[in-house]
Amino acid sequence: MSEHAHPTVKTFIAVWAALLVLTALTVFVATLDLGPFNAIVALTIATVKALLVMLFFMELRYSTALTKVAVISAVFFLFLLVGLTLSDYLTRGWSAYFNPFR
Amino acid sequence: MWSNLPLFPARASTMAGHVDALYFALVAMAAFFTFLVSALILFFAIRYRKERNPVATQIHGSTALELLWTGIPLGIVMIIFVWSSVIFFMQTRPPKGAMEVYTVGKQWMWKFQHTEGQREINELHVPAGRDVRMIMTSQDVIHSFYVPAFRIKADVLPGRYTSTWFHATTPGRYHLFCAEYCGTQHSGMLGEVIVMEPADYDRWASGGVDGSLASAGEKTFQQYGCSMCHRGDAAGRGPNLMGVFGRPVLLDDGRTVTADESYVRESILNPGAKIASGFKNIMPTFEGQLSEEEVIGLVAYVKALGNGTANLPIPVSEPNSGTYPLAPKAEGSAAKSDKATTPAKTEPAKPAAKQ
Amino acid sequence: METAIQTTEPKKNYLNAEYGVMSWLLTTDHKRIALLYLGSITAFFFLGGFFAMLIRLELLTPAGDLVLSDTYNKLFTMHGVVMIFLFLIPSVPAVFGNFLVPMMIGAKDLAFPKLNLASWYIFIIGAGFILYAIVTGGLDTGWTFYTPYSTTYSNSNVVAAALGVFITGFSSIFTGLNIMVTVHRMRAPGLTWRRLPLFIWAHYATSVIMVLGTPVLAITIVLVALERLFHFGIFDARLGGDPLLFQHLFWFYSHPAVYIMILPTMGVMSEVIACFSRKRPFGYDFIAMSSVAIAVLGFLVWAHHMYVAGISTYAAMIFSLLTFFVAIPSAVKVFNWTATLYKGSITFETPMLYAFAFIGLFTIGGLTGVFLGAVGIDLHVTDTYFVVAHFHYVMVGGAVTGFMCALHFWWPKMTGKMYPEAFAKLSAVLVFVGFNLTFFPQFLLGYMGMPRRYHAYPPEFQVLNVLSTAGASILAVGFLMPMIYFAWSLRYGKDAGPNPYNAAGLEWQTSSPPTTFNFEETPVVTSEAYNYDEIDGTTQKGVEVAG
Amino acid sequence: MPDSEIAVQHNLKHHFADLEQQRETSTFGMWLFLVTEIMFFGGMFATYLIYRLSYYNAWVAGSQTMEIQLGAINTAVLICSSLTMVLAVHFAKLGNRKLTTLCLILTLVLGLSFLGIKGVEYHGHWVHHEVPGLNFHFEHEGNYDPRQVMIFFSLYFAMTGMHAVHMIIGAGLLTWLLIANGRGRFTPEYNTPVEMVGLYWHFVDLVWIYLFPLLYLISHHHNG
Repeated sequence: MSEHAHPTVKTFIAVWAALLVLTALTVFVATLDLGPFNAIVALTIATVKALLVMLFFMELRYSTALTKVAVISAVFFLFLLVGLTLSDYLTRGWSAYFNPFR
Repeated sequence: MWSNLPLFPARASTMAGHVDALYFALVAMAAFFTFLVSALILFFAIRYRKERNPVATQIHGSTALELLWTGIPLGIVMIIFVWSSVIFFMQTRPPKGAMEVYTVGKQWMWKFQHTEGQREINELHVPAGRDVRMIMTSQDVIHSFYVPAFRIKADVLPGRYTSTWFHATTPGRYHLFCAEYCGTQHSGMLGEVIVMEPADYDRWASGGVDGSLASAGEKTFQQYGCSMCHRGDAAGRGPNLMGVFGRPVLLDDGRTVTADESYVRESILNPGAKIASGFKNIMPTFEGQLSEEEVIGLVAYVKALGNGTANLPIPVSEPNSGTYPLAPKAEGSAAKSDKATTPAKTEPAKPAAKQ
Repeated sequence: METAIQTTEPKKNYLNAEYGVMSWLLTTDHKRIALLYLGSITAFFFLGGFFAMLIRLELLTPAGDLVLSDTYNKLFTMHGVVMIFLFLIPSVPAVFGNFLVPMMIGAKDLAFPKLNLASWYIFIIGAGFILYAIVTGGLDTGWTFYTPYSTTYSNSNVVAAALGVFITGFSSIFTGLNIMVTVHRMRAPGLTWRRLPLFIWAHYATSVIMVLGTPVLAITIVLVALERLFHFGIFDARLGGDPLLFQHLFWFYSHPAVYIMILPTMGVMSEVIACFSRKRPFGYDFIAMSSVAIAVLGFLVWAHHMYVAGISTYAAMIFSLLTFFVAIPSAVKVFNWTATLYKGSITFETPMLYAFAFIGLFTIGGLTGVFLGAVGIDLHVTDTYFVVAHFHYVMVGGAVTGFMCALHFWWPKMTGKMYPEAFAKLSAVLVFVGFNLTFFPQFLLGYMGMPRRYHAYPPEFQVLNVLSTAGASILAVGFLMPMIYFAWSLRYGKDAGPNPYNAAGLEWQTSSPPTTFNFEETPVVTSEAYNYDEIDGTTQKGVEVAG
Repeated sequence: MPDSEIAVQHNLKHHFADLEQQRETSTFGMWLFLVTEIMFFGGMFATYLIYRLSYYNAWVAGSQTMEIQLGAINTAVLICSSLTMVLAVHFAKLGNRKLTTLCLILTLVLGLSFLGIKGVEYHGHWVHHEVPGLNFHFEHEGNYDPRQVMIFFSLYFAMTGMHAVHMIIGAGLLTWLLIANGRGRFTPEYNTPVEMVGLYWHFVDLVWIYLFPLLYLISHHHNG
């Protein structure tokens, strides 16, 4: 990769500045009461920050497709872990409302 | 009766037939495929052994065959899935109006409390021909309530209620096992389920008890001063418990829960977890102060308040029918029922079940 | 290639390249590390087997009369922990995967040789913690470490054992990582993905599970240890936590872990059956893809261990449905192996006998898995001997049989010596007979309702338990015999030559034992795997493509 | 650079064809390791999310005790350290030893400052009796069970503690890089270790990027 397109110091500084701005933004948004959107906004900002770090600082943008697939699959399996576990937690109370045999 | 058919468990509940039918179907399916594969292997091994077939024919594969032996098993397992899920639904849905037996598992014994007031250890008397629902919790680790003759099993967890049900068909004595490993005497955590003719059961249940489970709960209710706040009128600092059980309760954060056994239990031990709308979080926790048996008594009492078979000692409102709490009304009055029996102790004193 | 020239002077190979203990302990040669693993896991296999024998002896009589109940609980726990974490999980991947993956793909070594050595040391350190837990009072939580028993009520050495499991987990992660990277980056020129031996596909799929699953077990077991030390409350209902969450996280790894144990041996089967029927495996693409499918679907089914544990009805049904899907790729494999025999030219060397045994036993193990996936049946048979029988059919009938198969098949490659065929066949038959006698009665016991982990049991279960114990003693003889004849063969066995079975595959094209860097020069692959027609000179018969 | 030929000879492992194959292999291996790290922290994130759904009020109460300023400062510190780390990798690739050393030192200092600030926070929790298992005592006001707040703190300490352990390992790796760089081990041709440690360091940063909002911010308001 040493020969391919490579981010410059300028890119790094720009990404760094963006990360700091996003940090300030997320702290600011936390002072507002947006109801359930507080969590959504904060996690969206965190994901944008994470993407910036991965794509530029970790050079995922310039990496092979294989590496990208590896990262995506980790996130995918993490979602499986959370999602399928939640399928239990979120439906535990259902029996009280929906019971075809009652 | 156990020695009659030593390779097969007794069949003593309505569920057993359903489970066995599916089991035999699966045995047939498994036997078919096992014999198919074994027979093919044997046949090929003999027919195509090197002496007889010195030169192998290279075959790369066949998409048609692959689809066939992907599709057929897929179809079979989908049938099994539907069939077994229907049985599972029957197993996990207790019918309405089932009689209830409260169960506490602890290292290493089973304690049962009947709503009529009978208490027993490691022996469970139930009538044949009636639906019985077990409401179970554990005092320590995870146990599992398992009666092979009924083909039912349910883990008994600390900190919450789980339930299962059965409809025993044949009078007799059946094994009760703890099926979830629970420590030193796990294999000694045995019990016996004694299925009786309904008339015998009624005689047994009414013999030698001085008060139902709900009445024991009522005593606990008085003893811990619950009635100070949970009054039968609007003046109480806590919700009026008349007619609450089994109905939806509006919470202060806007959610709605059904007032089932688990909710009542949680509200006693962990009052702050779900506050009914319009009330403050001022109730102290009774975690560590009440035994599981006392909690069960209270749950049974609240349940009795819910279906009108018991009354709060203070003037009562008319039974609620909508979402609780309705606008409180105070009218009518009932005399404080002041039975002079001694409070029930936690350990069973009734020799109803012979050990 | 089958020139098999025997020179009188010993050729330089990986075994005699260097001498001395340090040359083994500091080696970065994947083949030597494989042998280090082989030695360690064999010791643990017999340790776990010793516990198993004591369990079977205790169960000979209904009363708990041989050992105390606490001792019994420790015995089955330690049997499970040792067999699963110290034998089955590293068995095929860390021994045969380590030895063969670089050779099969024409590489000089795994991608990270030092990491490979480190993984063995990590394994030994983790095993040390587990052994420490065993000698200082044992462990009695069951291998599943269920909370709150493990965190609050057990009086045994949970923290040391948990640490041991945590540490061995990293050895498994590093092995998987190494294999994955090696398969991606180190293949010989011309060795495309569809030319890879199925053994490699199976190990690749296994490695995916190791890399994605094991860390979740690691953090779960750390939380258990913290909970036990500090009463954190995360998994303790008394402190407001939920014990079921532990079970979710635990089985998220521990169900796929079953596939870590069985998938590599499926790879072994594809090699062995192809070799002894002199054929390319039937449906190569489908066998390869079914490995990957098992690895992925295996992550979606964990809560079928928890149907009765108090999870929601709906979740149980979702997991039941997904469980049935994972049955399909296993069935596809079995059918393809059977079809491979069709029109083959079959011989019956010991590895092939083990392969037949594997297919039969794994079929029964897999089909009884369908029983357990069916949630209506599972409510009756879970936590009984039915489950015990089922997973032993998969783990012993499948994974251990597959391990023995691999050991016989590649023993000549590893040591350059042949084992005595007659004894080997006898022991294979003993293993098969002993195994079925041990575990088939347990299916019946389970449906009758005998719960697992019982130290004493009602007398009506005795007849079947006696049968099972009798079978276990035959099984023990069947497993002890190879110890003797393999040791014997090291000194007295015939020289094997580079390719005693005329097998296809790059590993057979180098000398036995191989040289330190495996190949004199990097091989170039120009044809598909399993070119048995070329090897046997039967190309003229042509390729028949059905369907 | 007379060293570079020797460096190639010295650094190319026997089983690789060339340095490029070796470098790509290491990069992929490191990413796979980070995949395992994602799953490792993922177990705790899953636990956190499930309990937050169940014990929302307690989560709010726990979250409100967090010092958002310290958390925000620490986030900024880590982001700066990521910048210096990426610059260290950059300069190592250019073969600029002095600037590499400078950037590595800055990264190390920022990393240690993070740990210091985290220590201050931990001290605060200790003083306020918020350490589960050791001195936990939470004043109960509001609609929740104080035991559930303890679970919040248990997870807080488990997650930030595990993150801090990773930071300490990272600091150790940086020290090792500094020594190796001081000895001139890295050249434009061979700088894989700097790059690998860089990946690791950024990953630790990534974990914090999620920990900060999850633990400090999203439950800060009562009405969720």
